[in-house]
Amino acid sequence: MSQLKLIYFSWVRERVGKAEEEVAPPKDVVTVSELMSWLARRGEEYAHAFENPKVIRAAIDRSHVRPDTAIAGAREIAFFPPMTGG
Amino acid sequence: MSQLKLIYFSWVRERVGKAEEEVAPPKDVVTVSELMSWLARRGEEYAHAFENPKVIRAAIDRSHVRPDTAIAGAREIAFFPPMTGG
Amino acid sequence: MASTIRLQREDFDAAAEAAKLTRGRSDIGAVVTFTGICRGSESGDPIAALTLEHYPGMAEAEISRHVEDAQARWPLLGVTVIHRYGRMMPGENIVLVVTASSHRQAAFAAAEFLMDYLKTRAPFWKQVESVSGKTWVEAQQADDAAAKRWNKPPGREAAE
Amino acid sequence: MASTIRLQREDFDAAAEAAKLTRGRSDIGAVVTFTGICRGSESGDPIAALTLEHYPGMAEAEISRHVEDAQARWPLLGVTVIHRYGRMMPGENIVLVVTASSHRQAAFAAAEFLMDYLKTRAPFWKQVESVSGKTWVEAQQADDAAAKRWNKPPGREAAE
Repeated sequence: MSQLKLIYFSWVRERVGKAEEEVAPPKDVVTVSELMSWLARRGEEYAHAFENPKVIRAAIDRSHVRPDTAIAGAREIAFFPPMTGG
Repeated sequence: MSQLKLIYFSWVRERVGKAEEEVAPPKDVVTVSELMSWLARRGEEYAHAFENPKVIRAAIDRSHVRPDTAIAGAREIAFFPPMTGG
Repeated sequence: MASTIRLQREDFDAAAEAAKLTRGRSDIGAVVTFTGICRGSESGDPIAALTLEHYPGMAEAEISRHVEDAQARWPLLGVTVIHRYGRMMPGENIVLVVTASSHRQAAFAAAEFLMDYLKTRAPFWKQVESVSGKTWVEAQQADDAAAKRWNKPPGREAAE
Repeated sequence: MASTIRLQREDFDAAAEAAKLTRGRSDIGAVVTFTGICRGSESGDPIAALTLEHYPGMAEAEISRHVEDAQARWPLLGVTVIHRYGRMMPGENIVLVVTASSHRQAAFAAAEFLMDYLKTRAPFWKQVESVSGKTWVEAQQADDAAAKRWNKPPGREAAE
């Protein structure tokens, strides 16, 4: 798979230790959910950030998506906790 | 019955031809509804104002009341169409 | 709770009234203002002006009762109601309701509640002036329906 | 329909924004403004400041989608949404929603709808600073419940 831009917000960003990065996940990483599992295996900070994937929300190219959404064609995927704006 | 102050608003006032007056209805006029019937017999302008008593609202001493409310003890009774404030 | 009720001929300043409610405090998290404005047409017909008649004394008392009722229903930190009377032109302000609370649901619900009651229970009557003369505005069934929903057991408060 | 969406560090002037929506028109009968303010305490604990992080680009897009959705649901004549980001002190403004319509129900419903969605779908995250350090605010189930009511078939619009 080609390069993919990942962006992290709030405590996901704090735990991962960076605001964004470029990654190239293997081809068998098909969905958002699988991307989170793959990330969680990249190191302690990622394991901590993605330890409870059910509470993490994702957006592909700036639109909310569900965990079972395919990541094929995505340019930018963001991970963040539930939003607390307003 | 002693003197009673009546106040009229909106088209009730326009039809009656005055904003307020003092009246002394007979003792057998017990309720707001009976007061409207009694007023309707006082002349053409009153008959016109109270021709459809169902659409007329009343207040005794500045609180909304229902047509079957007794007028005993009232100092001021107002008659008006449904309100259109706000 | 800070509450202000005023009936007046003059225009009001919605922003200044909202600022008065929040000045110097840090417990308010939500302020809702409703401003009712004289439209240039009524039921499709252009109007030249609107005249609001009211029952002095009763209008203040009736609004006060509903402000107290709103305070009993929701945790409010401030309420302002200003209703104008007299003659006004299209584009002019008619009525202002400002509600302040810690949370938005209470502020929204109380403002809607007060407006629904002002429309149906406060002793005001609107007369419009148009090319065809002066006409008293008829009460709207939709306004009665809107006011009646507050008689039902509380439901929307459940979300708070 | 006139719509304005802004994300900014600076404070906003709610009154000036409301005035912009109504200036020079006579078709607007109702203006609702909601102002969200930074409270001095969160869940009972005093806070020193609030920092709002946001997802630039997505936040604007997400708010635009909801403003369009509101326009499709209600006959709106104007909408303004301003959301601040960065660090703010208790008492400072956080968010502004202004809705304008011919009638009050549409203005109220659209303002509540937009606030419910801003709370739960717009990509903003609040962090509070208190004596015990910095903490990310947790999402409230009540806010999710409030947002979900708009997924149901329209009910409140019936009163319009």
